[in-house]
Amino acid sequence: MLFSILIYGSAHNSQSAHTAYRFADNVLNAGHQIHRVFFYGDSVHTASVLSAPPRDEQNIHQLWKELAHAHKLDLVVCIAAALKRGVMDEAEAKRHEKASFNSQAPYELSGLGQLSEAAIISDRLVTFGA
Amino acid sequence: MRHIAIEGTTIAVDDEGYLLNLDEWSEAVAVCLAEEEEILLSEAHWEIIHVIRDFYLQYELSPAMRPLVKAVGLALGPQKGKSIHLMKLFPESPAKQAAKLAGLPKPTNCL
Amino acid sequence: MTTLHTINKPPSDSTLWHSCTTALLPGDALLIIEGGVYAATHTVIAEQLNNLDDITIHFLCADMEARGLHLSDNSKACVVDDQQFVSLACQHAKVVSWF
Amino acid sequence: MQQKKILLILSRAPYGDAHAKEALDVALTAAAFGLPVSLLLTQDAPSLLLSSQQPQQIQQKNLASICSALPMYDIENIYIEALAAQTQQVTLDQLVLPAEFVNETDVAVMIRNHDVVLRF
Repeated sequence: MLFSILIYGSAHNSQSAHTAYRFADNVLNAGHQIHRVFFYGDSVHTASVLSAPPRDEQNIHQLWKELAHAHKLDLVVCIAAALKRGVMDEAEAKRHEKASFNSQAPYELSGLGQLSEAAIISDRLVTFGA
Repeated sequence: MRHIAIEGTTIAVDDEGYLLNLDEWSEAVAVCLAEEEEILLSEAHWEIIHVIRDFYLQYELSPAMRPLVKAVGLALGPQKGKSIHLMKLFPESPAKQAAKLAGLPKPTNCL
Repeated sequence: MTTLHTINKPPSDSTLWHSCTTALLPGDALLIIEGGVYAATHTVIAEQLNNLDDITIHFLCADMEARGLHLSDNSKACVVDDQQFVSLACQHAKVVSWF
Repeated sequence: MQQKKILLILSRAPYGDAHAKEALDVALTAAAFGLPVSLLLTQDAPSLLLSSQQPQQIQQKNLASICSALPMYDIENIYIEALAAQTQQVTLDQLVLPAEFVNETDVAVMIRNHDVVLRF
Protein backbone atom coordinates (compact mmCIF):
# COMPACT_ATOMS: atom_id res chain seq x y z
CA MET A 1 0.00 0.00 0.00
CA LEU A 2 1.21 3.51 -0.83
CA PHE A 3 1.32 5.98 2.07
CA SER A 4 2.01 9.70 2.34
CA ILE A 5 2.59 11.49 5.62
CA LEU A 6 1.73 15.08 6.51
CA ILE A 7 3.33 16.65 9.60
CA TYR A 8 2.43 19.97 11.26
CA GLY A 9 4.33 20.16 14.53
CA SER A 10 7.88 21.30 15.24
CA ALA A 11 10.05 18.66 16.83
CA HIS A 12 10.95 20.89 19.78
CA ASN A 13 7.38 21.75 20.72
CA SER A 14 5.26 18.80 19.69
CA GLN A 15 5.39 15.05 19.59
CA SER A 16 4.03 14.88 16.04
CA ALA A 17 7.33 14.62 14.13
CA HIS A 18 8.42 11.78 16.46
CA THR A 19 5.15 9.84 16.23
CA ALA A 20 5.17 10.32 12.46
CA TYR A 21 8.73 8.97 12.32
CA ARG A 22 7.83 5.81 14.24
CA PHE A 23 4.77 5.39 12.04
CA ALA A 24 6.84 5.78 8.86
CA ASP A 25 9.42 3.30 10.10
CA ASN A 26 6.70 0.74 10.80
CA VAL A 27 5.00 1.38 7.44
CA LEU A 28 8.28 0.53 5.70
CA ASN A 29 8.99 -2.46 7.95
CA ALA A 30 5.56 -3.85 7.09
CA GLY A 31 6.54 -3.83 3.41
CA HIS A 32 4.49 -0.82 2.34
CA GLN A 33 5.81 2.18 0.41
CA ILE A 34 5.93 5.86 1.30
CA HIS A 35 5.29 8.18 -1.63
CA ARG A 36 6.12 11.39 0.21
CA VAL A 37 6.58 12.98 3.62
CA PHE A 38 5.32 16.56 3.58
CA PHE A 39 6.44 19.03 6.26
CA TYR A 40 3.97 21.89 6.76
CA GLY A 41 3.40 24.55 9.42
CA ASP A 42 5.96 24.54 12.23
CA SER A 43 7.23 21.10 11.21
CA VAL A 44 9.39 22.81 8.56
CA HIS A 45 11.91 23.42 11.37
CA THR A 46 12.68 19.70 11.12
CA ALA A 47 14.55 20.53 7.89
CA SER A 48 17.02 22.84 9.64
CA VAL A 49 20.52 21.39 9.92
CA LEU A 50 21.13 23.91 12.71
CA SER A 51 18.82 22.29 15.25
CA ALA A 52 21.05 21.04 18.03
CA PRO A 53 19.14 19.13 20.69
CA PRO A 54 21.03 18.00 23.82
CA ARG A 55 23.20 14.93 23.14
CA ASP A 56 20.98 12.67 25.23
CA GLU A 57 17.82 13.58 23.28
CA GLN A 58 16.60 12.42 19.90
CA ASN A 59 17.70 14.40 16.85
CA ILE A 60 14.62 14.18 14.65
CA HIS A 61 16.28 16.03 11.76
CA GLN A 62 18.94 13.33 11.64
CA LEU A 63 16.47 10.44 12.04
CA TRP A 64 14.36 11.50 9.07
CA LYS A 65 17.49 12.10 7.05
CA GLU A 66 18.76 8.57 7.73
CA LEU A 67 15.37 7.02 7.01
CA ALA A 68 15.21 8.99 3.77
CA HIS A 69 18.63 7.75 2.70
CA ALA A 70 17.86 4.14 3.61
CA HIS A 71 14.56 4.06 1.72
CA LYS A 72 14.96 6.83 -0.89
CA LEU A 73 12.15 8.80 0.73
CA ASP A 74 10.85 12.03 -0.76
CA LEU A 75 11.04 14.58 2.09
CA VAL A 76 9.26 17.72 0.90
CA VAL A 77 9.22 20.90 2.96
CA CYS A 78 6.55 23.48 2.11
CA ILE A 79 8.56 26.32 0.63
CA ALA A 80 6.20 29.14 1.66
CA ALA A 81 5.95 27.88 5.25
CA ALA A 82 9.73 27.34 5.38
CA LEU A 83 10.82 30.71 3.99
CA LYS A 84 8.67 32.70 6.41
CA ARG A 85 10.15 30.69 9.30
CA GLY A 86 13.74 31.16 8.13
CA VAL A 87 14.33 27.66 6.82
CA MET A 88 15.97 27.69 3.38
CA ASP A 89 18.37 25.86 1.15
CA GLU A 90 21.29 27.34 -0.75
CA ALA A 91 19.27 28.26 -3.86
CA GLU A 92 16.56 30.07 -1.86
CA ALA A 93 19.13 31.83 0.32
CA LYS A 94 20.76 33.14 -2.83
CA ARG A 95 17.43 34.22 -4.28
CA HIS A 96 16.52 36.06 -1.09
CA GLU A 97 20.02 37.44 -0.63
CA LYS A 98 20.64 35.78 2.70
CA ALA A 99 24.19 35.28 3.95
CA SER A 100 23.66 31.64 4.89
CA PHE A 101 21.36 28.69 4.51
CA ASN A 102 20.27 25.89 6.85
CA SER A 103 18.61 23.19 4.79
CA GLN A 104 19.87 20.67 2.29
CA ALA A 105 19.14 17.27 0.71
CA PRO A 106 17.42 14.95 1.38
CA TYR A 107 15.04 17.71 2.53
CA GLU A 108 13.66 19.47 -0.52
CA LEU A 109 11.79 22.80 -0.56
CA SER A 110 8.79 22.75 -2.84
CA GLY A 111 5.25 24.05 -3.27
CA LEU A 112 1.95 22.98 -1.75
CA GLY A 113 1.10 21.34 -5.06
CA GLN A 114 3.27 18.45 -3.84
CA LEU A 115 0.77 17.88 -1.03
CA SER A 116 -2.18 17.83 -3.46
CA GLU A 117 -0.29 15.43 -5.69
CA ALA A 118 0.45 13.19 -2.69
CA ALA A 119 -3.24 13.22 -1.76
CA ILE A 120 -4.16 12.11 -5.29
CA ILE A 121 -1.51 9.42 -5.72
CA SER A 122 -1.41 7.80 -2.27
CA ASP A 123 -3.75 5.15 -0.93
CA ARG A 124 -3.50 6.74 2.52
CA LEU A 125 -2.54 10.26 3.58
CA VAL A 126 -1.92 10.29 7.32
CA THR A 127 -1.69 13.60 9.23
CA PHE A 128 0.30 14.06 12.42
CA GLY A 129 -1.04 17.28 13.90
CA ALA A 130 0.25 19.59 16.59
CA MET B 1 17.96 42.15 -6.11
CA ARG B 2 18.31 44.36 -9.15
CA HIS B 3 17.41 47.97 -9.83
CA ILE B 4 15.72 49.21 -12.95
CA ALA B 5 15.75 52.86 -13.95
CA ILE B 6 12.39 54.44 -14.68
CA GLU B 7 11.63 58.12 -15.22
CA GLY B 8 14.63 59.41 -13.32
CA THR B 9 14.24 57.07 -10.36
CA THR B 10 15.15 53.43 -9.70
CA ILE B 11 12.95 50.59 -8.61
CA ALA B 12 14.06 47.38 -6.91
CA VAL B 13 12.98 44.02 -8.27
CA ASP B 14 13.88 40.47 -7.25
CA ASP B 15 15.79 37.97 -9.38
CA GLU B 16 12.66 36.96 -11.23
CA GLY B 17 11.61 40.56 -11.87
CA TYR B 18 8.83 40.95 -9.28
CA LEU B 19 8.67 44.33 -7.52
CA LEU B 20 10.08 44.35 -3.98
CA ASN B 21 7.87 47.26 -2.97
CA LEU B 22 4.39 46.80 -4.39
CA ASP B 23 3.52 50.49 -3.85
CA GLU B 24 6.05 51.51 -6.49
CA TRP B 25 3.93 50.18 -9.35
CA SER B 26 2.80 52.55 -12.08
CA GLU B 27 1.86 52.08 -15.72
CA ALA B 28 5.35 53.26 -16.66
CA VAL B 29 6.78 50.52 -14.42
CA ALA B 30 4.57 47.96 -16.16
CA VAL B 31 5.87 49.06 -19.58
CA CYS B 32 9.43 48.70 -18.34
CA LEU B 33 8.87 45.26 -16.77
CA ALA B 34 7.14 44.14 -19.98
CA GLU B 35 10.19 45.12 -22.03
CA GLU B 36 12.30 42.82 -19.89
CA GLU B 37 9.89 40.02 -20.74
CA GLU B 38 9.99 41.03 -24.41
CA ILE B 39 6.33 41.93 -24.41
CA LEU B 40 5.01 45.05 -26.11
CA LEU B 41 1.94 46.01 -24.10
CA SER B 42 -1.19 46.30 -26.24
CA GLU B 43 -4.69 47.32 -25.18
CA ALA B 44 -5.47 43.62 -24.72
CA HIS B 45 -2.57 43.30 -22.24
CA TRP B 46 -3.66 46.35 -20.28
CA GLU B 47 -7.17 44.94 -19.86
CA ILE B 48 -5.73 41.84 -18.20
CA ILE B 49 -3.34 43.85 -16.03
CA HIS B 50 -6.26 45.88 -14.72
CA VAL B 51 -8.35 42.77 -14.08
CA ILE B 52 -5.57 41.08 -12.12
CA ARG B 53 -4.90 44.24 -10.08
CA ASP B 54 -8.61 44.48 -9.25
CA PHE B 55 -8.53 40.81 -8.23
CA TYR B 56 -5.66 41.50 -5.85
CA LEU B 57 -7.38 44.58 -4.43
CA GLN B 58 -10.53 42.61 -3.70
CA TYR B 59 -9.08 39.30 -2.52
CA GLU B 60 -5.53 40.19 -1.28
CA LEU B 61 -4.32 37.34 -3.44
CA SER B 62 -2.47 36.88 -6.74
CA PRO B 63 -4.71 34.46 -8.63
CA ALA B 64 -3.70 31.07 -10.02
CA MET B 65 -4.51 30.43 -13.69
CA ARG B 66 -8.03 29.07 -13.25
CA PRO B 67 -9.42 31.96 -11.13
CA LEU B 68 -7.61 34.45 -13.37
CA VAL B 69 -9.41 33.04 -16.42
CA LYS B 70 -12.68 33.23 -14.48
CA ALA B 71 -12.06 36.84 -13.39
CA VAL B 72 -11.18 37.87 -16.96
CA GLY B 73 -14.36 36.22 -18.22
CA LEU B 74 -16.48 38.05 -15.66
CA ALA B 75 -14.86 41.42 -16.37
CA LEU B 76 -14.28 41.30 -20.14
CA GLY B 77 -16.73 38.72 -21.42
CA PRO B 78 -16.55 35.02 -22.29
CA GLN B 79 -14.52 35.58 -25.49
CA LYS B 80 -11.56 36.80 -23.46
CA GLY B 81 -12.16 34.57 -20.46
CA LYS B 82 -10.28 31.69 -22.06
CA SER B 83 -6.84 30.36 -21.22
CA ILE B 84 -5.84 30.44 -24.90
CA HIS B 85 -6.42 34.23 -24.97
CA LEU B 86 -4.20 34.67 -21.90
CA MET B 87 -1.57 32.29 -23.23
CA LYS B 88 -1.24 34.39 -26.40
CA LEU B 89 -0.73 37.57 -24.40
CA PHE B 90 1.53 36.14 -21.69
CA PRO B 91 3.14 33.09 -23.28
CA GLU B 92 5.49 32.21 -20.44
CA SER B 93 2.82 31.57 -17.79
CA PRO B 94 -0.15 33.94 -17.71
CA ALA B 95 -0.78 33.92 -13.93
CA LYS B 96 2.87 34.57 -13.09
CA GLN B 97 3.68 36.96 -15.90
CA ALA B 98 0.54 39.07 -15.56
CA ALA B 99 1.06 39.28 -11.79
CA LYS B 100 4.63 40.44 -12.35
CA LEU B 101 3.71 43.17 -14.82
CA ALA B 102 0.81 44.25 -12.61
CA GLY B 103 3.20 44.74 -9.69
CA LEU B 104 1.72 41.94 -7.57
CA PRO B 105 3.47 39.25 -5.52
CA LYS B 106 4.26 36.01 -7.30
CA PRO B 107 1.20 33.74 -7.00
CA THR B 108 1.84 31.10 -4.33
CA ASN B 109 -0.94 28.71 -5.26
CA CYS B 110 0.43 27.99 -8.71
CA LEU B 111 1.36 24.46 -9.63
CA MET C 1 -15.58 3.35 3.39
CA THR C 2 -14.87 3.27 7.12
CA THR C 3 -12.42 5.64 8.78
CA LEU C 4 -9.58 5.35 11.26
CA HIS C 5 -9.70 8.44 13.48
CA THR C 6 -6.72 9.45 15.60
CA ILE C 7 -6.82 11.96 18.45
CA ASN C 8 -3.77 13.31 20.26
CA LYS C 9 -5.03 15.89 22.76
CA PRO C 10 -6.06 15.22 26.39
CA PRO C 11 -9.76 15.17 27.34
CA SER C 12 -9.36 18.71 28.74
CA ASP C 13 -9.70 19.84 25.13
CA SER C 14 -13.40 19.09 25.40
CA THR C 15 -14.57 20.74 22.17
CA LEU C 16 -12.06 18.66 20.20
CA TRP C 17 -13.17 15.47 21.94
CA HIS C 18 -16.80 16.37 21.34
CA SER C 19 -16.18 17.02 17.62
CA CYS C 20 -14.21 13.80 17.27
CA THR C 21 -16.59 11.47 19.10
CA THR C 22 -19.68 12.84 17.32
CA ALA C 23 -17.95 12.25 13.96
CA LEU C 24 -17.58 8.49 14.56
CA LEU C 25 -19.84 6.17 12.56
CA PRO C 26 -20.44 2.43 12.94
CA GLY C 27 -17.49 0.47 11.57
CA ASP C 28 -15.00 3.27 12.31
CA ALA C 29 -12.04 2.89 14.65
CA LEU C 30 -10.61 5.45 17.07
CA LEU C 31 -6.90 5.34 17.91
CA ILE C 32 -5.88 7.51 20.83
CA ILE C 33 -2.26 8.69 20.68
CA GLU C 34 0.21 11.08 22.33
CA GLY C 35 -1.44 13.23 25.04
CA GLY C 36 -4.82 11.82 24.06
CA VAL C 37 -4.11 8.66 26.08
CA TYR C 38 -5.05 10.47 29.29
CA ALA C 39 -8.57 9.56 28.18
CA ALA C 40 -7.83 6.15 29.71
CA THR C 41 -8.00 7.61 33.21
CA HIS C 42 -10.63 10.30 32.55
CA THR C 43 -13.81 8.96 34.12
CA VAL C 44 -16.30 10.79 31.88
CA ILE C 45 -14.53 10.15 28.58
CA ALA C 46 -13.63 6.55 29.45
CA GLU C 47 -17.29 5.87 30.21
CA GLN C 48 -18.36 7.59 26.98
CA LEU C 49 -15.93 5.51 24.94
CA ASN C 50 -17.27 2.32 26.53
CA ASN C 51 -20.75 3.24 25.35
CA LEU C 52 -19.91 3.70 21.66
CA ASP C 53 -21.60 0.98 19.63
CA ASP C 54 -19.83 -0.76 16.78
CA ILE C 55 -16.75 1.47 17.03
CA THR C 56 -13.45 -0.01 18.16
CA ILE C 57 -11.28 2.01 20.55
CA HIS C 58 -7.51 1.66 20.64
CA PHE C 59 -4.77 3.26 22.73
CA LEU C 60 -1.21 3.49 21.41
CA CYS C 61 1.00 1.39 23.68
CA ALA C 62 4.15 3.53 23.58
CA ASP C 63 2.23 6.66 24.58
CA MET C 64 0.40 4.85 27.41
CA GLU C 65 3.60 3.40 28.85
CA ALA C 66 5.47 6.70 28.42
CA ARG C 67 2.89 8.37 30.63
CA GLY C 68 2.55 5.53 33.14
CA LEU C 69 -1.06 4.80 32.27
CA HIS C 70 -3.05 1.61 31.80
CA LEU C 71 -6.61 0.77 30.89
CA SER C 72 -9.09 0.15 33.68
CA ASP C 73 -10.44 -3.42 34.04
CA ASN C 74 -13.89 -2.56 32.72
CA SER C 75 -12.58 -0.79 29.59
CA LYS C 76 -13.68 -2.21 26.25
CA ALA C 77 -10.73 -0.54 24.53
CA CYS C 78 -7.50 -2.31 23.62
CA VAL C 79 -3.86 -1.29 23.59
CA VAL C 80 -2.06 -1.53 20.24
CA ASP C 81 1.57 -1.16 19.18
CA ASP C 82 3.03 0.85 16.29
CA GLN C 83 2.71 -2.08 13.88
CA GLN C 84 -0.98 -2.38 14.65
CA PHE C 85 -1.33 1.38 14.04
CA VAL C 86 -0.14 0.69 10.47
CA SER C 87 -2.53 -2.27 10.15
CA LEU C 88 -5.46 -0.13 11.32
CA ALA C 89 -4.54 2.53 8.74
CA CYS C 90 -4.61 -0.17 6.05
CA GLN C 91 -7.90 -1.69 7.21
CA HIS C 92 -9.82 1.58 6.93
CA ALA C 93 -10.29 3.60 3.74
CA LYS C 94 -8.79 6.76 5.21
CA VAL C 95 -7.26 8.27 8.32
CA VAL C 96 -8.66 11.45 9.90
CA SER C 97 -6.57 13.14 12.59
CA TRP C 98 -8.04 15.18 15.43
CA PHE C 99 -5.55 17.49 17.14
CA MET D 1 -9.38 6.64 -11.98
CA GLN D 2 -12.21 8.60 -10.43
CA GLN D 3 -11.23 11.98 -9.04
CA LYS D 4 -10.69 12.11 -5.30
CA LYS D 5 -12.92 14.42 -3.26
CA ILE D 6 -11.17 16.43 -0.58
CA LEU D 7 -12.74 17.76 2.60
CA LEU D 8 -10.83 20.38 4.59
CA ILE D 9 -12.01 20.81 8.17
CA LEU D 10 -10.93 24.08 9.78
CA SER D 11 -11.15 24.21 13.56
CA ARG D 12 -9.10 27.24 14.63
CA ALA D 13 -9.90 30.93 14.78
CA PRO D 14 -8.03 33.26 12.41
CA TYR D 15 -4.98 35.44 13.30
CA GLY D 16 -3.96 33.90 16.66
CA ASP D 17 -1.90 31.28 14.88
CA ALA D 18 -1.06 30.22 11.32
CA HIS D 19 -3.55 27.34 10.99
CA ALA D 20 -6.42 29.17 9.26
CA LYS D 21 -4.14 30.88 6.73
CA GLU D 22 -2.20 27.70 6.00
CA ALA D 23 -5.45 25.75 5.63
CA LEU D 24 -6.73 28.27 3.07
CA ASP D 25 -3.45 27.95 1.14
CA VAL D 26 -4.00 24.19 0.95
CA ALA D 27 -7.59 24.72 -0.21
CA LEU D 28 -6.59 27.18 -2.95
CA THR D 29 -3.72 25.03 -4.19
CA ALA D 30 -5.79 21.83 -4.25
CA ALA D 31 -8.51 23.68 -6.18
CA ALA D 32 -5.93 25.09 -8.60
CA PHE D 33 -4.90 21.44 -9.10
CA GLY D 34 -8.46 20.78 -10.24
CA LEU D 35 -9.48 18.73 -7.20
CA PRO D 36 -13.04 19.05 -5.90
CA VAL D 37 -12.64 20.74 -2.50
CA SER D 38 -15.26 21.13 0.24
CA LEU D 39 -14.68 23.31 3.27
CA LEU D 40 -16.15 22.71 6.72
CA LEU D 41 -15.75 25.21 9.58
CA THR D 42 -16.08 23.77 13.09
CA GLN D 43 -15.06 24.61 16.67
CA ASP D 44 -13.48 28.11 16.61
CA ALA D 45 -13.34 28.50 12.82
CA PRO D 46 -16.75 29.99 11.84
CA SER D 47 -15.57 33.52 12.69
CA LEU D 48 -13.10 33.21 9.80
CA LEU D 49 -15.91 34.22 7.44
CA LEU D 50 -17.13 37.33 9.31
CA SER D 51 -17.27 40.30 6.92
CA SER D 52 -16.62 42.72 9.81
CA GLN D 53 -12.94 41.72 10.14
CA GLN D 54 -10.37 44.55 10.02
CA PRO D 55 -7.06 42.74 10.55
CA GLN D 56 -5.07 45.72 9.27
CA GLN D 57 -5.44 46.83 12.90
CA ILE D 58 -3.01 44.05 13.83
CA GLN D 59 -0.91 44.25 10.64
CA GLN D 60 -2.28 41.05 9.14
CA LYS D 61 -3.79 40.16 5.79
CA ASN D 62 -7.56 39.97 5.68
CA LEU D 63 -8.42 36.28 5.66
CA ALA D 64 -12.08 37.07 4.98
CA SER D 65 -10.99 38.68 1.69
CA ILE D 66 -9.09 35.54 0.78
CA CYS D 67 -12.14 33.45 1.75
CA SER D 68 -14.30 35.55 -0.55
CA ALA D 69 -12.10 34.35 -3.44
CA LEU D 70 -13.03 30.69 -2.81
CA PRO D 71 -15.85 30.67 -5.42
CA MET D 72 -13.36 32.05 -7.97
CA TYR D 73 -11.35 28.87 -7.29
CA ASP D 74 -14.53 26.81 -7.82
CA ILE D 75 -14.81 26.05 -4.12
CA GLU D 76 -18.56 26.40 -3.69
CA ASN D 77 -19.25 23.80 -0.99
CA ILE D 78 -18.72 25.74 2.23
CA TYR D 79 -20.27 24.32 5.38
CA ILE D 80 -20.42 25.57 8.95
CA GLU D 81 -21.11 23.33 11.91
CA ALA D 82 -24.31 24.86 13.31
CA LEU D 83 -23.55 24.39 16.99
CA ALA D 84 -20.15 26.05 16.63
CA ALA D 85 -21.73 28.99 14.82
CA GLN D 86 -24.42 29.26 17.49
CA THR D 87 -21.83 29.24 20.29
CA GLN D 88 -20.03 32.15 18.63
CA GLN D 89 -23.25 33.89 17.61
CA VAL D 90 -22.21 33.77 13.97
CA THR D 91 -25.16 34.10 11.58
CA LEU D 92 -25.17 33.55 7.82
CA ASP D 93 -25.96 37.20 7.00
CA GLN D 94 -22.68 38.31 8.66
CA LEU D 95 -20.50 36.30 6.31
CA VAL D 96 -18.46 37.30 3.26
CA LEU D 97 -19.90 34.49 1.17
CA PRO D 98 -22.79 32.02 1.14
CA ALA D 99 -22.39 29.00 3.40
CA GLU D 100 -24.61 26.23 4.65
CA PHE D 101 -25.23 25.11 8.24
CA VAL D 102 -24.81 21.41 8.94
CA ASN D 103 -25.37 19.41 12.14
CA GLU D 104 -23.08 16.85 13.76
CA THR D 105 -24.68 13.91 11.96
CA ASP D 106 -24.15 15.66 8.62
CA VAL D 107 -20.48 16.14 9.54
CA ALA D 108 -20.01 12.43 10.26
CA VAL D 109 -21.60 11.56 6.90
CA MET D 110 -19.51 14.17 5.06
CA ILE D 111 -16.32 12.68 6.49
CA ARG D 112 -17.37 9.25 5.34
CA ASN D 113 -18.25 10.46 1.82
CA HIS D 114 -14.94 12.18 1.07
CA ASP D 115 -11.82 10.34 -0.06
CA VAL D 116 -9.32 12.57 1.74
CA VAL D 117 -10.06 14.55 4.90
CA LEU D 118 -7.51 17.07 6.19
CA ARG D 119 -7.99 18.95 9.45
CA PHE D 120 -6.37 22.21 10.50
